[in-house]
Amino acid sequence: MSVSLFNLPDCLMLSLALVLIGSYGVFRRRSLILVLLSIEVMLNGVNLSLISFNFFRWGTVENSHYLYMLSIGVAAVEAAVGLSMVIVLFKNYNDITRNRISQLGERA
Amino acid sequence: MNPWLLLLIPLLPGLSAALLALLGGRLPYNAIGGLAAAAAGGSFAIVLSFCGAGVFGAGQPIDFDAGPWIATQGFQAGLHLHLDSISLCMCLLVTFFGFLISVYSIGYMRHDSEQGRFFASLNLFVASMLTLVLADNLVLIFLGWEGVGLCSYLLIGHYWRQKDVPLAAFRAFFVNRIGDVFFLLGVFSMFSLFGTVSLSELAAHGPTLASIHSGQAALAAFFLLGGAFAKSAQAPLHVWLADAMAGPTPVSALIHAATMVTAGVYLLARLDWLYAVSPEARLIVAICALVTLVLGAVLALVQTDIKKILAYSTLSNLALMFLALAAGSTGAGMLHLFGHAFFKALLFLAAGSVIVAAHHEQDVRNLRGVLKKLPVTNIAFLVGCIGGAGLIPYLAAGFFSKEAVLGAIEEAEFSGFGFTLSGRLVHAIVVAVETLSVVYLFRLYGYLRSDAIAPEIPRPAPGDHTPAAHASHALHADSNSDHHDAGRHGGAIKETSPAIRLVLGILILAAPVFGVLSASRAFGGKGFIWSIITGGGAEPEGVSLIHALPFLIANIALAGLVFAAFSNTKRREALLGRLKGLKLGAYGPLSRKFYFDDLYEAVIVVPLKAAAYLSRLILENVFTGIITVTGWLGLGLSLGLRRLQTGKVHQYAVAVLLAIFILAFYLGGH
Amino acid sequence: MNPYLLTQLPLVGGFIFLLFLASINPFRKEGASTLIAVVALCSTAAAIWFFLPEGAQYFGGAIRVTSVGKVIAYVCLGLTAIGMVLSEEYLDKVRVNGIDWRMVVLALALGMVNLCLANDIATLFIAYELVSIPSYVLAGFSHGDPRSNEAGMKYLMLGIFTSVLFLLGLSFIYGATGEIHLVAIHDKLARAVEAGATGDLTLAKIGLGFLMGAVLFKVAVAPFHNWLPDVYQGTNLASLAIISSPVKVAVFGMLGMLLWGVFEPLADLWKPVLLVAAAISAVLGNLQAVSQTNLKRLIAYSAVVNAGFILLGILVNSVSIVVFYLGSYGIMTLGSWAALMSMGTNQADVDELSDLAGMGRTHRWSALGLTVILLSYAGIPLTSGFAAKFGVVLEALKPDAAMPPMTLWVVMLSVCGGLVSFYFYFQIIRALWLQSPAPESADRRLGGSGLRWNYAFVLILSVVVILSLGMFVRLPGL
Amino acid sequence: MPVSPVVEITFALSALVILLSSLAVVLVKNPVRATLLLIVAFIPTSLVYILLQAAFVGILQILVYAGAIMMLFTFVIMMINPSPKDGESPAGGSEGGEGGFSGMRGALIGLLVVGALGALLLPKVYHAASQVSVAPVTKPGFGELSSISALLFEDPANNPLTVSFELISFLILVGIIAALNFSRRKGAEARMENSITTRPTEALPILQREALEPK
Repeated sequence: MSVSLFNLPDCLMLSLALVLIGSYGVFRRRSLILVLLSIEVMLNGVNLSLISFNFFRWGTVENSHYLYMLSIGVAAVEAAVGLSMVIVLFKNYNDITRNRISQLGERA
Repeated sequence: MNPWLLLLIPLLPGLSAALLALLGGRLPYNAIGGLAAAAAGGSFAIVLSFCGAGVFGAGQPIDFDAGPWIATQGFQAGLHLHLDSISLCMCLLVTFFGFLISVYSIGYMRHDSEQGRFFASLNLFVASMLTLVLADNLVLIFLGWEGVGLCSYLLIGHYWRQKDVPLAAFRAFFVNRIGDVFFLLGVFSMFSLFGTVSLSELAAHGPTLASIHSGQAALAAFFLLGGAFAKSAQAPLHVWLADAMAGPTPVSALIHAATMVTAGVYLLARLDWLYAVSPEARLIVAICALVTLVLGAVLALVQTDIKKILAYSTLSNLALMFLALAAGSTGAGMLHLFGHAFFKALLFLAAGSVIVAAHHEQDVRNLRGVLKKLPVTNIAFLVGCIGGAGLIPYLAAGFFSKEAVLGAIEEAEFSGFGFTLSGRLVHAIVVAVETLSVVYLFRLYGYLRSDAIAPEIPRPAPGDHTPAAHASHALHADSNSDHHDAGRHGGAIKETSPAIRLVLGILILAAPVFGVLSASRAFGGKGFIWSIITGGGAEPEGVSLIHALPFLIANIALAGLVFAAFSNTKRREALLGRLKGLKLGAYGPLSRKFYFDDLYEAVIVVPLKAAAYLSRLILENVFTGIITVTGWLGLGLSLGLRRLQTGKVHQYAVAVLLAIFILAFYLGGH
Repeated sequence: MNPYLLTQLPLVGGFIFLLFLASINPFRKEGASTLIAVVALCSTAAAIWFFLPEGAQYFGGAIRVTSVGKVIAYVCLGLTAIGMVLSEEYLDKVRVNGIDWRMVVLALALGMVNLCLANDIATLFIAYELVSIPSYVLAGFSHGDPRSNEAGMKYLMLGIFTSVLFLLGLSFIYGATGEIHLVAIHDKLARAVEAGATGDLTLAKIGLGFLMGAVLFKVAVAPFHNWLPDVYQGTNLASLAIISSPVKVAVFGMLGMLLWGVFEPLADLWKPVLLVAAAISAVLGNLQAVSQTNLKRLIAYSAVVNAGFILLGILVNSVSIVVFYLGSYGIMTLGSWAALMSMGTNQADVDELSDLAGMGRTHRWSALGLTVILLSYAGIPLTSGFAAKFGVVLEALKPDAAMPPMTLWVVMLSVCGGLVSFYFYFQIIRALWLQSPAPESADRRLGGSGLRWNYAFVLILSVVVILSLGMFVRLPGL
Repeated sequence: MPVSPVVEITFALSALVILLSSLAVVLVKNPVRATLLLIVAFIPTSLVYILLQAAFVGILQILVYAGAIMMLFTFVIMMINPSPKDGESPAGGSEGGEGGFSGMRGALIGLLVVGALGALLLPKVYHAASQVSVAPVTKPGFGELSSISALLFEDPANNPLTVSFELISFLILVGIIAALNFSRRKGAEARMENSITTRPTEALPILQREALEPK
């Protein structure tokens, strides 16, 4: 088999790399909007893996394609809810860094 | 009859008990007592309705099986109620006295501050006792057994604010627990031997099996005996009954005279086939009962507390029942159980009336002549004394039953362990002791009818709970008087509540009725109750009126003599002076209750206390240390682990991601 | 009409009705909307009962009715209805818009029902999200309260973070099997295990790892539980009643059905995972709770401990035990929230352990109910908590249960953890009955000592259920 | 079936752009820029989708994802933070003085975790995927609109997607209700005056301090 780039393992690597990059963003970003944005990066990677699985292995029915539609629908709702919460935080405190949501917890 | 009604018999007082326990504080007094009496009365009515169902005698028993209660693969114990002739009689007894005494208590407890608790316990007692009586298997009996023990404890401890009362209650409870352990062991060994705990199955298959494994059967019989002895206060385990008199008097009448203490007798009567095949057990029963008989009668002679005299008399009479059982005559034992219930309840209730009238004074020396002011109580006391002493046939509830017991003993032979106790010897001892019963009862009656009214009857001020009042009572030797609510009455001695008089009247009439019904053929009676109990079994020959006449006349004469001696101050002083010269009462074994308490003190209490002290030492210094350190460690660990919850969302995200990826890695690696 | 849509109709109809109700202005809506919501939930349960025969499949296999799914759906709907009753006055008190709140809960209930009956990946995913996203919304519903803001945001962040991983897991499983119907996935996996197809199997296992991790996060089992106390602490009690009880039941039901219905061929793999998670839950949950003084956090840790037990129940594949445990746990949790709600005043909820001091005198019946519930949490005999835990332990220790080797130790750990938990449950009971209230809080409570009907109803219901389940139900194996 | 080099090169370039711009999303300080970079990452992603014979999905990616969802983000960022100044802005970047994962140490820890996880899992996935990797076999018309529309709209009474779409409609309704609820200012203000559900305790020192300070 010739060395080929466009195949299942490579696509999966790309999608997992996106997941990891996104999670790095989740760890690091202080702004909650940017955390949400990082999660979109992860979701993008997951969607990529869905579509590539469908194409490379099970190319008879487009199952992943509608899973993709559902997933971006969910992503939209999550973004809407998350962003509206961010707006509430901003209205209440004029601050949307993650400090704002790190107050509860054990102060033993 | 509808078998479901059987369930209602114990359920009615049980529900009432629950109701009273929950709402006792809120209800008006008459409602509390009324509810309790109504529940017991309702139960009585149901039991009466069963009388016409042909259960009596050799009739068909009625069974009610409410399904399994405890069921495992090998072990079955159902909620199975069984009504046969004996249990119907017992039910009649329990509900009749339960009802009467509930009514009586309405009068007696009028000024108590904790009536709700009292009547709840009383009803619970009736329910438990009925469960015990009706149960078809030993496990259900044990439930009732524990229930009556608990209620006994609660009721003895009713006046828990007084100094010695909690101790007395605890003592009763403790001794009963010892008995319960034996009882349980008995149940276990019965199950291991026969593979069932159902009384009816046991009665059907038991005798043959028991005769094969006679050794094991004897062991089971011994264990059950331990339980029965504790509950019925027989010789080595009798110490609690006298102390139990610390409870209110109606309780003493119901629990510690008429019903609960007879549970042991009842148990042995239900298992008479078991004792029929183990003569050793019967021998032990006979010896212990004999000891108790003598002990009770002798101690009753020297007591000065009115209730304790009656308590020791109860001891003695219970021993009589056990002797009859040991002699193999269940009928005689049960007959005396009923007869005893009638006269002893009467005596106790009359004594209660005296005590209330005398503002909770219990020392007979201070109660001189009280009865002269109390006409109804006077008659009641007299009828009770005659019944207890078995003086006049037909009138006395106890005459024919004692006669039957004596007849049974005379014919019997007690042997075992290579040792034989002749029935005639026992008979002779019993007859001698029975004359003592004449003496102590009429000594008591003599005191109460004495010519001079004692000036010492205290009349404390209303609401008296001062230490001074306690001190004045403590002067009288171990008086566990009911003076908790003393002094509310005030004024002179007179008949108190109409409820009390009503109940006394009913019982005065009931005693001769029972006397006539129990009359044996030899006296021209029909042996009615005997035939009911035994299902038409042969009546013992018994002495005829002609043969008994000399004895009777002698006893009546003795009673007259004793009464005459004690009712006249001069004669009494002279007699007591002479007796004091013998130094019997002051220092001898009598005042120490034959050293039983001391023995228990030395054998059980002191080692237990030492062990407790030792464990406390060890616990406090070693285990507590370990526990404390562990607690600190735990708290420290907890505080440390709680720091994991930093509250920082990105750290949580890292933790979650790590966990999920490691999980995926682990799963993918296989 | 498709009978399955008939079962969705009450919830959808209720939702729309509430939407209309919201626009009618001069109208006192609190009671009416509660009634509508409760009726919708109950009629959904009835519709499931009447119209969905067992084993039926709808929508080309997207929905498959199983007995387990139905039972869990009933439990969820019932608990939601009770939670709805509970919210009746409280939402007004914390100034939350009740109609909005109830619409969200109805949507959540729709998600729960579908989660229980879903049979393909797409439906499963959407139903899972329809359970999750409303939960985030509920957690943050009191948007004027800083704690609620934080709870909602935290829950949302971590929740969508893991639901992305959930989808990743689904994608891997789809990639490995090519099927979207769960039953077909099960068959494919079984064949793959038999044939020893390594590549596909590895992909499926990795997918299972992501999937399980995400679900375990959602049910807050120990290494994934760190969000739970914070979210509990910040959420208002009415929302918490929904989040902590029916949602948890639904997700646990899904976990059990997924593991045994779909990934059963890989049982040897995930069994130890559950076991380890149960062990860590027992240790960590109990130990972290011991020194806790905040009531909601305390109950959150106890939820972690209980989750560990439920995992053991799932592990032994005893449907009856798991359903029993879930039901009794759900009603216990609702009861404890009811007690806390009834003890709060118009100014503040009870929050710290010290706030409960002396409640045995001022709020006797709530305190009594709470005591029974706590005894059940602690696993005192005669309560359903005991029966459930005992049942799980018995099942797990059965010789023929085919459990992983370390089971005995984990069970012992859990039981020892139960002993530790006595400490903090009895701390609460002690505060209720044996401590006297602080003087400044005494007058704070003078106002609200009457027990409102809805709290009383839920408390009585939960106590009755706890005691009757504890005394009269005979589980197989007990 | 050998893959044509055009496809390969397109894929490689797209992957590179996706990775770089995604990395930039999580690294740049300016939030508006991060959002735009994400849109930049979406365009080559849709290109990859087209390579994967998922043209409709690719179009959706641009239309819905980049066009609608990202607009949402941009809109919110603009609304919250009209004049971004690095480091100080409330919507700001990745630096900060707060403990945990901030500053250099945070970057290191984050990299370590992500790197370790990648190192653990990626080879495994790669290995497994290459074991099952075969040349793609697709049905004629795969991914075309007609085929997908048949999948989506055929036989609605029996279509597996009916329930999913019912549920997602409710999901969106929930999103709307949530947004509506959170936007009710009245409630929010009323609640800020005397925090009701829970009393502020020492667990919230920052909040207490800020509540006292006038903004």
